[in-house]
Amino acid sequence: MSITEILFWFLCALALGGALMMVTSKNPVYSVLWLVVVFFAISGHYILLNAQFLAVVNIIVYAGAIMVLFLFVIMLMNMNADNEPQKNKWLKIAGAVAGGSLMLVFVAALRQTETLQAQQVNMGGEAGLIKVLGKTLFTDYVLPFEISSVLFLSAMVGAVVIGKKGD
Amino acid sequence: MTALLLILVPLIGGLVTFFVKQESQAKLWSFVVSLVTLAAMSVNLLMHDEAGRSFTAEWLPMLGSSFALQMDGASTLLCFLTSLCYPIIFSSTWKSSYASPNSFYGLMLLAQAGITGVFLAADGLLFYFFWELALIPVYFLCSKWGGEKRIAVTFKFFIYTFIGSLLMLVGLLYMYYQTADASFSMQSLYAVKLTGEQQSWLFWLFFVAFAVKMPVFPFHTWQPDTYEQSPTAVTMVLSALMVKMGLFAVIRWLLPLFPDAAVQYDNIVIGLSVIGMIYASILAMQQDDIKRLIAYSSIAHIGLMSAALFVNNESGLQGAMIQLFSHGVNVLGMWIVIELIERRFGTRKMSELGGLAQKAPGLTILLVIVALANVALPLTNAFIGEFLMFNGLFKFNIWYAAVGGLSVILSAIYSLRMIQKVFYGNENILTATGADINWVEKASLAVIVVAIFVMGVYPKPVFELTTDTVTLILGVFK
Amino acid sequence: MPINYYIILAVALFSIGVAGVLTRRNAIIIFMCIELMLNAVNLLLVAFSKMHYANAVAINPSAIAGTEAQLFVFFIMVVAAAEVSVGLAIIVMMYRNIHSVDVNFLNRLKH
Amino acid sequence: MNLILISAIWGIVMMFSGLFLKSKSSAKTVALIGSIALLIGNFFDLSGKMIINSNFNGMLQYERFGLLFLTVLVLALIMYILLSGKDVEAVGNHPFEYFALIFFVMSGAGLVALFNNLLILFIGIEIISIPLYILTGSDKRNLKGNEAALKYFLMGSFSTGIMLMGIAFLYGATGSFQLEQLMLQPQEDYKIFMLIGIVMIMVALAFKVSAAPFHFWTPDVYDGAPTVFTSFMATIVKAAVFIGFVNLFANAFGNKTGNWQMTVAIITTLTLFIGNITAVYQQSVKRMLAYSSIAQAGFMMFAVFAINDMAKQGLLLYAAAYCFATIGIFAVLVKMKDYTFDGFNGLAKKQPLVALVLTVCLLSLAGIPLTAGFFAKYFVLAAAVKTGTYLWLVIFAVVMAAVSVYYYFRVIQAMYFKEGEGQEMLITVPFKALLVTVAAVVILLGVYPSLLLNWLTLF
Amino acid sequence: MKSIIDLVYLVPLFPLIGFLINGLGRKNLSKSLSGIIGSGVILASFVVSLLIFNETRAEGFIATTVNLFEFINVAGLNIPFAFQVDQLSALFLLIITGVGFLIHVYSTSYMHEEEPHHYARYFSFLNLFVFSMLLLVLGANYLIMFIGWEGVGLCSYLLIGYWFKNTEYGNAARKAFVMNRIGDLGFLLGLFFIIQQFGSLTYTEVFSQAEGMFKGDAIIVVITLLLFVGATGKSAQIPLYTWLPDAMAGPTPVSALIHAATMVTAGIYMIARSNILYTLAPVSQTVVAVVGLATAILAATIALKQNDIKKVLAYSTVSQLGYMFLGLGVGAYTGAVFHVMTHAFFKALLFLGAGSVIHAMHHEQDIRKMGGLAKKLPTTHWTFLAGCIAIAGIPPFSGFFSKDEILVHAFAANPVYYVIGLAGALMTAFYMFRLYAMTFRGTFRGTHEQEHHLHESPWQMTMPLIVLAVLAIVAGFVGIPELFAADAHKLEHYLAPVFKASTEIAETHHVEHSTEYILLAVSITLIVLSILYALNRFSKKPETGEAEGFGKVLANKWYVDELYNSIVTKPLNGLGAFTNRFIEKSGIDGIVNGVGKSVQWGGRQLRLMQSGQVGSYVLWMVLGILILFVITITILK
Repeated sequence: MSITEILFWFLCALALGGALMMVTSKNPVYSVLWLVVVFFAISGHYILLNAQFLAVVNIIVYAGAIMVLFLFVIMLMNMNADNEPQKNKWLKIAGAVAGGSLMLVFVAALRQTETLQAQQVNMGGEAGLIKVLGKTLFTDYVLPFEISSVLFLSAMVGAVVIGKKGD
Repeated sequence: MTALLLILVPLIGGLVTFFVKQESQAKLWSFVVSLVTLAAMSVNLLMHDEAGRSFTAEWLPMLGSSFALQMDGASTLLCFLTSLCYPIIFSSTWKSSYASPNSFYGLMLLAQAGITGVFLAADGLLFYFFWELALIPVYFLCSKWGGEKRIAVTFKFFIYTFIGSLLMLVGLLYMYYQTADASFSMQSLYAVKLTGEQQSWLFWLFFVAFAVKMPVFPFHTWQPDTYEQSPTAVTMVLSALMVKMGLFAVIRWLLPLFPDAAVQYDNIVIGLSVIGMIYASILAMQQDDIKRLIAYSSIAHIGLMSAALFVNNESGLQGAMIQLFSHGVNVLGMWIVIELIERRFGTRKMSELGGLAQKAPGLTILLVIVALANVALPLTNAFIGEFLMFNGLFKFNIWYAAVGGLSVILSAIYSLRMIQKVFYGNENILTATGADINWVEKASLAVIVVAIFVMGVYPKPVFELTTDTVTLILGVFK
Repeated sequence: MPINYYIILAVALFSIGVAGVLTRRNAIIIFMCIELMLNAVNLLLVAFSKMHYANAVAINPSAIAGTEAQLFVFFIMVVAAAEVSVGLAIIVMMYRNIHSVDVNFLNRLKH
Repeated sequence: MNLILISAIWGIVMMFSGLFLKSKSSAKTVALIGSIALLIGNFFDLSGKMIINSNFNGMLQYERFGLLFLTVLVLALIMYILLSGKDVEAVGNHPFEYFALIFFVMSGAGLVALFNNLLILFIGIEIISIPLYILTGSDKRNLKGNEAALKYFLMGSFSTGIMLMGIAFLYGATGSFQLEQLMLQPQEDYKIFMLIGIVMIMVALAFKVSAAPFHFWTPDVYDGAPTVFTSFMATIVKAAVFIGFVNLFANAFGNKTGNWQMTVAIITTLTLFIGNITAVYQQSVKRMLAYSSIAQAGFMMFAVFAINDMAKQGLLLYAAAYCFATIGIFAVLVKMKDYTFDGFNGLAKKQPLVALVLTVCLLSLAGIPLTAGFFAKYFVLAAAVKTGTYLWLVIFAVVMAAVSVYYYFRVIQAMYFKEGEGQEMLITVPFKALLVTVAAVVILLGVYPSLLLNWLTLF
Repeated sequence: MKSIIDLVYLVPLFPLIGFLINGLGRKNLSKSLSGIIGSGVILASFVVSLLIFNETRAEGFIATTVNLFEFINVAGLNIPFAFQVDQLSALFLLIITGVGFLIHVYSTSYMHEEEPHHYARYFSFLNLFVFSMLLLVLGANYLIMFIGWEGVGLCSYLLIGYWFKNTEYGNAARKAFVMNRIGDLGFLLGLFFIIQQFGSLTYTEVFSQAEGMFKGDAIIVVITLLLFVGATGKSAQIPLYTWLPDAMAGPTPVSALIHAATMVTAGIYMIARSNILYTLAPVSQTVVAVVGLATAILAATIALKQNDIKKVLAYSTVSQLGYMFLGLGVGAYTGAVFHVMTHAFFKALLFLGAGSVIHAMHHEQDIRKMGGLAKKLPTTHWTFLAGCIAIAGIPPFSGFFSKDEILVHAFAANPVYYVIGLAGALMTAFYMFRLYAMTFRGTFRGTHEQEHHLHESPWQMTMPLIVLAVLAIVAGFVGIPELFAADAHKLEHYLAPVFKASTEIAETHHVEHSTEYILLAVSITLIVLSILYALNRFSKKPETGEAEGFGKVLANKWYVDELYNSIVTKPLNGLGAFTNRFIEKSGIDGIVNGVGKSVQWGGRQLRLMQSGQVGSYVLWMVLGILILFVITITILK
């Protein structure tokens, strides 16, 4: 078992475990921290897949910005474990079952193609390098790039309109 | 050109009426409009103006649908009936006044436009269009000016017929995609060759729509309530004209489009119709409200017609043709009488009436004549039709004729029962107050009486008129 | 690595996210679960991009493939960021009004 | 392209004009100018004269159909601003921002109508959704509004997740986001990816157009949101998403009809059933319209179901008919205090003209001939019949249409036949004039739909 | 050449005009005027009929058809509006217009108490009746006959219900019409069979084709039986006879005209007209004979115990009609027609006499309250007596010849017929003279003030009585059996062309003259005896109380009305009520409304899915996704 494989399995375990902890832990703050762990694990995967740029962005944007935002909000509402009363048990179970069966269906659908077992993922290649990405981003993908500014604008306006105190 | 006029005059006239606020003027105006329509129709008939009986204009080329109107024998007859009935309706209900008369008369005329359109349309989509258009004004008329249960009752009627017509629309669409030149025109729809299996379900899609409109047992339950609740002027339109839409649709669309299915299912249809005749007659004997009585008797008569349409022999078809007209005239006469009674005595309950013959002999005589026409006494118009239809039914199957014949007896029973309860016997407090009918009402009833006898004694012209339709239908069955 | 592993992993994360949305009632946590779902998608996209890259080089060693997937991931992150800002704003507004972020209290509108 | 640019730019213009123009009432005017600018821009789009005449390496494709569809949307928008602009200003303290968001939504609609790449579809949908979350919650004091906003947001982003998963699988199948690439048959092993992808993206879009069983947000959100914005969401936005829906399935999966048609058929059936049946028992007209919009979506799903020119024409007509009628009804509804059916009692006596226009609009929604609604339904059903399969679906649909008559006519009955003195509302003369225009358009399209459809073949 | 025959349409035309004038102008016409018009038109058509009759008496006269206009010409079925003039129709024309005229004259004075417009209405109805009766006998095809057939039914309805204020009379009128309708349905079906078989309704064509067919052909049996059903309705035979006695609700002249002289003989005419068909269907002939005989006996028994002067006459009518059918049944077509003629005379006479009595007694009809009127009303008395003798069948009065002819033929066909027939004849004689005795003999049993006002009727009433009495006496001599004088039977000779075909086909059982003598002797003696018994029994101590024992059954007409009521009327109403309540309201309409209700219910239930909980919403969505996956991937892959 090569080093990459070990790494791979470790990251998988980390991601799944973190995700589960995030979902289950009572205290929102813990959930946030667990989610951060998951993001790190995923970034690890990116690196394994030789997509360094995304790995970095993932850390910065998600773990860095978004999660901090979450933390701020939670702190601001100073929520802690106990102020989430128990949800209706049946709905909980139903939810868990539904999620599980979704998983099952996916797996069942996917595992019927044996050939995919053989389908390898190339760990190398420079598709993920910033140089390549940058080039395509500003040539082929210039329209979405520009248009996403509109998205941000609207988000910004929205945040202001909604969040502005007073009125 | 006449074809177009028959629709345009009432349509435009009706729209104008909405702006004639003053009651008497609204009445006068709408009456004039209906007279103009009648004039146009009569001129065409007298001139034998064949050319004027069809009209075609571009409408929706992309849908392969054009604004095509065409009068064959049956539709000419029915257009004439429509244009004849409207002036009579207006004149006979002259005395009764309605809230916001302008919209009432406007809607009446719009309904006329719609009905005439149904009789004229020679294009599948256009036909469906008018089919619904005739319905909408009537819906508003009934729900606004009707009796106290009007809203619910009319609504039931509307949805009932609407479902039917939508099913027909699906069938029509399917037919459209079967046509060679992707067109809704009658000719290309006729030309479609369908497999037996296709025909059999398309047949039912169409038949339900028409059966609800006619109405054929067991699709009839909306009818007595609606007739009872809606203002009599509207009831006249409903039972004298709209009912014919269903029958006419069978003649022009159902039979020519699906001859094989029509033959395949003739026993079901005729069976239902014959059951309906007896069933409705028996119910008619139970009614106390005259309107309901007439409603059921009308179901019985329609049953005979719808049966006769499917017997697939000339006698039956011709009988049905002439009866289309006769039934319209007779039932109209019935409603007029009821309208007059109700306006005078404020009730339609036979149990509350009685002895009118002393107060209103004129009314009595006219009613007796109409009622006798209703029971198809010889030398009245209905006799010709019923004789031929029963003969056709007999040719088709002796037993249907025998069973259906019972309705002849039953009709005598309930009609005479009505005459006696309403007109004979001694007058009571309520009826002692009444007065006989004035000359306007007499005149409008006189027209009907004349029509009854003229057609009853000399039906030849009608036969000549409708021969082409009959031969067409018999042709497709060959 | 076989592509299957990645697919399973991504799907697993996605399903956990869904289960989280279904089981939790704290709006913020639900929102985080949704973020988790998005990340699962990102992972899947990257994996696929490498897969197609592998297919491409198998035919032509000097081929460049799978870039667009990674760019897509980039855009997903962008959108996610925008959504978060708006979403948190809404949640805060909610909190200001009813001093709770419990979605079970959202039942004025029903039937 | 012009339209996308102009709307984006005009959004910013609106924001800044908010700074300089103090009077709230000027917002409507500015917006009106903008919308007219959009119309002009779109006209040039149609005639092929664009500011930036490029499809950005196949990111966009300028189909007549899409462009014409946008024309309809813009016209609807103009009508919307004319009728309800004042009420938008009345909602909160940020009229300019509201209009700005509306314009951003329009640019999103432009993207969705013209996309040729899943990325654009995704971004377009997001640009449409995010402003809507905000508009829903724009009335901040109103708890219902907040609730609606949060529900909408949570479920919306959830569906985004679903859609992305779908896109990812589609990419896995074909290795590209370009529609023409998706058109190609994927290699054998990847077929399954394709299937999963189609289903998931279908689900996500079904959510956006509020098709059952993904419609649950619709009644609550439409009910909770300020009525003006409900009107906007229910009409223009829904239509915009639909054009995206149809484009995607026409240009990406059109050749794979059959294995996803069944799924669409199921969704359509459910939508028609739930939408119509549930609407029957509603007491509030606003909520009834929410359910009716679900039902109408069910009919528009026919366009997705039967991907052919008939379907596209049908969708175009449907969008026009549905938008105009609904905008008209909402415009009146906003002015009313009491949203229950009884609130409409005796309106015909108080406001005969308004009642008449409402009647025309309702008849159109019910699909009665002589109104645009009839031809709209006619076209989509015809498209479905044309496919020659699933006739039971069409028959089911018409039966449901008959059911819809039930709840639409309840309003008409209340206005005309029920006793009661219609409630007070301030109706200005220009407003009346506009209402009449709406009615006129509805009837005109109902008598002569070619007016609109001929544009598909013009130029 | 233009013969009077071509003007035959005048005969029905005059009454029609009279009807229109009297009907439309009833408000403005004075009584006398409308009376004159009413009777005048009939007189006019009587004159025309006479001329026509003359034509037909010419040697070798062949039946001519007068086409008026095309009535129905559809589906290869051509029914012109045409009249056929031959001996049979000519004879009936005479009877109808002749007797009709007398009765019109009679009515002018009988109805003088009526208000002018009712008076005019009465005459218009009377004219209308004559009109339709003439159509019936003149028609050249079964359809025209049917028109008249239903027309007379209508008129009897109108005239029975003439005093419309009285609900009882109204019911009687309805009963008459409905019962006729039942018969008419049979008739109509018969017509359809004829159309199917012969493709035409015109007599000449039908009969000429029929002659080609072999005897006892099933189709002909069916046709004749169905036609006979019609006849039972119109001519009051079992089972449809019950309307006729009730029909006495109408004014007495109406009873005389319609329910004695003319309308009820329509059935006889019809069968006589289609004699060839019946001759070809022995089965039907037997049925006709048996039914006729049964009716004759039944009615006679009932008549024994009736106390209403008109009821007695009504039942005697029924019974006499029975005889006519017996005659037809045994192939004595001439005899039947002969009896129709004589019966028309004496029965009209009797009714008018009764009318005169009633008139004198101020509308008292119960014979138990009469008696000893002989000296008060001499003319009425003598004429009435003549009528009684005639109907009883005492030579040389007319009734004797006609009845005897029928009975002899009956004997020839089957002696049993003769015996039963004779029994009936005896009863007839008995109840007629019971009636006579209780009315005119003995002492007056009415109130004093009635007695005070007793007076003979004016000439308008007595004149017809006298004329009819004379006819009743002498009419018999047109049909003297060759027993007495070789081919003195003018009538038979006259009618021979009409019945030529059937006389050829039918095998004639000849009766020895000796037997005939015996039969005559027996019958006459018996009849005379019963008359004498009746006379002295009822002149001395007339029965004034209610009948009891078996007599009660007879007095209540064998309870037939009650029977019909319980097996037909009641069940029909019950069925109607049931249908209305359960099938219509709860059944069909219930289903229709049920659909609507279930939709609303569904709406109420589906609303609950919209629980307001985000959690459940998302759950539904996920479930949706799962299901769609399963379907798409497993089923459609």
